Amino acid sequence: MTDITTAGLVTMFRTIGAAIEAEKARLSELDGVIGDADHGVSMAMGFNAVNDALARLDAAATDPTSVMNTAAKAFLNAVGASAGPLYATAFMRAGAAVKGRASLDRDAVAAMIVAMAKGMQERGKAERGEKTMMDAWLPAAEAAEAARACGKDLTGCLADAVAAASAGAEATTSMVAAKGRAARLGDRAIGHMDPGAASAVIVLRAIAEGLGQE
Amino acid sequence: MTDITTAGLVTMFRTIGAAIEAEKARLSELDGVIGDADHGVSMAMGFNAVNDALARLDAAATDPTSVMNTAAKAFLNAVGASAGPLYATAFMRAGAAVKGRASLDRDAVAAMIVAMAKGMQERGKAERGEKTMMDAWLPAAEAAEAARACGKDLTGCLADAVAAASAGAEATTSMVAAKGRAARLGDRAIGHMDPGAASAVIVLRAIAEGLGQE
Amino acid sequence: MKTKKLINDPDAVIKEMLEGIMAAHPALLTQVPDHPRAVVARHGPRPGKVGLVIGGGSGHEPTFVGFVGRGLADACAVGNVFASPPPDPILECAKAANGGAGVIFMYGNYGGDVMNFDMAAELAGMEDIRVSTVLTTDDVASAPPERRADRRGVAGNVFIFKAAGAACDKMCSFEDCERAARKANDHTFTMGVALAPCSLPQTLKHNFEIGPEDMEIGMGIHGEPGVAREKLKTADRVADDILDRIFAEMPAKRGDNVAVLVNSLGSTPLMELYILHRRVKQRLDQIGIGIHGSWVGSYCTSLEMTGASITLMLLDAELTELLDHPCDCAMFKVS
Amino acid sequence: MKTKKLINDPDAVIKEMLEGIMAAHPALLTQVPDHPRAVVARHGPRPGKVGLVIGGGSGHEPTFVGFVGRGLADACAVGNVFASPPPDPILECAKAANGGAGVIFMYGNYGGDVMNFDMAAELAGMEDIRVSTVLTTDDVASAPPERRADRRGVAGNVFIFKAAGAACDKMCSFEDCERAARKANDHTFTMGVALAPCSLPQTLKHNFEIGPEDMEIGMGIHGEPGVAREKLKTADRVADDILDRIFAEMPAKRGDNVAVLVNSLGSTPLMELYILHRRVKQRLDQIGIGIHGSWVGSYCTSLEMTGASITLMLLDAELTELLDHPCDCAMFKVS
Ligand SMILES: Nc1ncnc2c1ncn2[C@@H]1O[C@H](COP(=O)(O)OP(=O)(O)O)[C@@H](O)[C@H]1O
Ligand SMILES: Nc1ncnc2c1ncn2[C@@H]1O[C@H](COP(=O)(O)OP(=O)(O)O)[C@@H](O)[C@H]1O
Ligand SMILES: [Mg+2]
Ligand SMILES: [Mg+2]
Ligand SMILES: [Mg+2]
Ligand SMILES: [Mg+2]
Repeated sequence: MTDITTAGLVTMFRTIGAAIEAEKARLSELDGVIGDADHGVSMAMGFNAVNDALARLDAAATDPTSVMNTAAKAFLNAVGASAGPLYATAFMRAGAAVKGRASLDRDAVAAMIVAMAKGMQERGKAERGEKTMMDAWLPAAEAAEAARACGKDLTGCLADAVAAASAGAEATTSMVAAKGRAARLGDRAIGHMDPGAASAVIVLRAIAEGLGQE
Repeated sequence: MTDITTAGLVTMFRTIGAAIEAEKARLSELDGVIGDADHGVSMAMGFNAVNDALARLDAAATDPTSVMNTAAKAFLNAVGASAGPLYATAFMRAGAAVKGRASLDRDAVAAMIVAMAKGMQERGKAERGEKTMMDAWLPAAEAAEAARACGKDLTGCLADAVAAASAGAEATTSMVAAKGRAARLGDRAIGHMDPGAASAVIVLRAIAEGLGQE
Repeated sequence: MKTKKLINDPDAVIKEMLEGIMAAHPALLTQVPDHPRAVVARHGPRPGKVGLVIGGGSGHEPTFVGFVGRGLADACAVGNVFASPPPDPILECAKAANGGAGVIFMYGNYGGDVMNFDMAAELAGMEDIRVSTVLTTDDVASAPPERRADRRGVAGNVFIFKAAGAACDKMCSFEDCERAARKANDHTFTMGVALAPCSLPQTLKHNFEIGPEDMEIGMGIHGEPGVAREKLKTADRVADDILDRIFAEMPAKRGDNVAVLVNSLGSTPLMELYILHRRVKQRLDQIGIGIHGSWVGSYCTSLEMTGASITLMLLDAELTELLDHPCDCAMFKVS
Repeated sequence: MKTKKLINDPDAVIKEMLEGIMAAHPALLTQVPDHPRAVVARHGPRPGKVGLVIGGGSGHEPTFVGFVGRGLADACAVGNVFASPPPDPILECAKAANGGAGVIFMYGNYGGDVMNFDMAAELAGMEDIRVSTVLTTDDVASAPPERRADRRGVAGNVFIFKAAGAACDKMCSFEDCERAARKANDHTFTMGVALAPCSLPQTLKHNFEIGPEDMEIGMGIHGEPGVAREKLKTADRVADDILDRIFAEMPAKRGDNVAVLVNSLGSTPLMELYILHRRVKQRLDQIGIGIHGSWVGSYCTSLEMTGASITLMLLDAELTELLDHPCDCAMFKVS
């Protein structure tokens, strides 16, 4: 697989947008059970705004960092909510992690994933086990880094990240929430998957798919 | 059949109250189609108030006129709406029609029915064919008077009144309304029986039944 | 399936609502002793002032009882849900509102209300209280312009009562108050649409049925059928349909000003009302008519009915002054 | 089955609502140029005055945007339906509200809002605007008393914002405004019940399911599950359940006074709210607590949700004066 260009990142965001759009209703329904029923709406609004902004960008003339920064700003201002600051921070950190590069190899992409999870955690202050999107993003980042360390290629790294994210998302079903709206539900949150963790899996799967298209 | 005493009138109102209570839902539903869905509620409230007031009355110590006046006041203040003034006026005129009598024979009862219809019409200014309770009450009064004139007994007079009222009520189904809420519906009122005409039949049938119990 | 309401005894809703209103607004309102259905403004009636008595069925709150207060109505006769009050409380209101200069009865044009208020007017006459009646007939959907007098009174009531109450508060003569009241009614035009029904406390059943994609144009504020059933349209299209009807008969010319009321029938939230108001402004701009003031919210409801109405009052100098005149009611204030 | 709304493009509801609000209240409100989600009071911000910036998700109207005006909030950042506004409009609000004496951010305690407002506070700091944050936490159902700081902000917002805005309007020092804001929050207690759900413009689906005979105790104003599902009770029983919770932790003694808010979540009509208020008065009378003032109506809604909440603010001399201080907002006035 050749290195990821800025054009490749634009494709990646388009792939994420399509994937979220397709799962929008399911995500809002998950949020309806333990939250306020808008997570699918928020995520779709966010990635639509990202793709509109990137469409106005001359991909050839920009570097990966500014693609990620453009995405961050667009997502944040379109969404607000909880997802807005979390994903915007993730995108900004991803951009910073690859600053100066014209294209991204396996290590750079893995570094981006790690930076995204780290940025989200700093923004939201959530630990693993608190029934949030971190329960998908943190294991995904660890898996990507581990796969890189033991020499797997980009496709392999992303595959491991997706697998870890889905396992993490599944695990939120049995958790009591300690962050977000569901945190006030106590035991009533048990038995329902966290919508943000569910959308994280969709996003990571689309990243793998979108970058795979290179 | 012996003459109707004040106690007999009290029984009559109790019979009417029970009959209306039983048909309350149906009357409100009829009103829901071409009016404001409360006719059954109004009529039930009215006759409950009448029976409460009559229960506080010493029947033995009062004459038919004051029974009817008590009923009129109680019905009017409990109901308001359209039914209130119409039935209150009817009861007052009925009381006036038998002023001075201690008990009521066939002629007196027929005179009461005629006075009731007349009072309602003066209050509501509705003609026959305008899709109101008058389409039941006017034919009923005529039938009672006609039956009396050709020598039928009280039971026969009331039976004819009830028959004429039901025929009149049925006829309202095909009418366009010229009075009441339904008057603004134009052709949309066609095909639906007028709730006030429907309740008039219930009232007259209960009168016949209630006085029959003497 | 029964509807859900936060009530106690369905037959006691009016009594308990009025107790709650008195508890919430003791400085403004009081009930006539032994006549709880006659609600009077503490600071309204004054010697020499023409009294304004309004009233009608309950379930339209803040109409009617919410408009009792200095500068607006002196008293209100409260009926059962969607039912005219009987003559008794109306008479008590007339007595309480009469400062010797007579009283004006103002209420929506419904047969039941006319019969009860007319009976009360007769009784008031026997007590030497001068009474004149002005019916509100602002619902353009309920009869053609040439039969304006047959129309129902709906949400426009608040503007019409407000103007009349201001004339009374300014101590105008009986004739002037009556003229101002009629003029206010003649200048006011309302039309509404309903999307979903309400239910009466006693029945807990929907008072009409409507398809999942339909709306009723010109629905009355008691759920009486309107002029037509149509598929639900966008807010702009609904506003246009209403405004086309109103513009067709409102004698306004470029440079005139109107007061705007975008009213919820109960369940339609402010977000949707303001989206409607946005279109009202666009349409008025197009024909060069200005907005003197806008009221957006729940002013004349049908319990929890879903839907909205738009009212325009065509203003001149006199009506503008009357509308801007201060009033202090429990549920409506202008300062 | 889809719900029915009077809207145009579901993705444009906030934009169009704000256009309608500006068209209806041009003398009171304006939008920051190029930042329509930043709504500013025309007569609010003044040199030397501490600025009050509020904000949150839309769908709660008149909360939050309706409380912008002289004497209350100087500016409001408007989010999507049930979603915190992003930092951008919040920063614009801070700039517009800052008269050199700094600004206070006040909003309901929700994770999303905290993240966005904190990001905006950082940005404001970079522009040398002093910012302090006071979260509202009046929902007694959302956490036990010992975790008061974890509670949600709900309908009590209007009292809390009102007190803080009055302190700012009286040109109090930054420290005094902040102290008054925290004190107002500490003295305010709210709990609500929901009977039927609402639906988002983008989904037109009910945001939660509830049985035909059930109610949800302590439901959040975004339809977040509350503390328990129970069979629907009478209005008096519901009021008692709420008041028992509030009385258990409100440090009031005989002779104290409270401000009362009986709030509709959207579809519950005034008739039912006043029946609830009737019970509130009875219960307060029983324990010898007086009512300084009552507000009954739609103050903090969840679109068209069916249900109601009761708020008590325990008053002292300072809070009473702040609550009575005049304010002139598009959707809330005290004079
Ligand atoms: N502090 C936090 N850290 C990480 N994720 C969070 C945090 N708070 C909430 N979330 C995530 O956000 C999701 C909800 O997002 P969304 O519905 O868009 O926002 P909101 O709750 O404001 O409506 C939750 O399912 C959870 O995964
Ligand atoms: N002017 C009138 N004369 C006679 N009957 C009338 C008149 N107006 C209405 N009605 C009768 O009253 C009935 C409605 O009564 P009700 O529902 O109690 O009053 P409201 O229409 O005020 O709700 C109608 O069905 C009709 O039969
Ligand atoms: Mg959500
Ligand atoms: Mg009726
Ligand atoms: Mg009625
Ligand atoms: Mg949200």
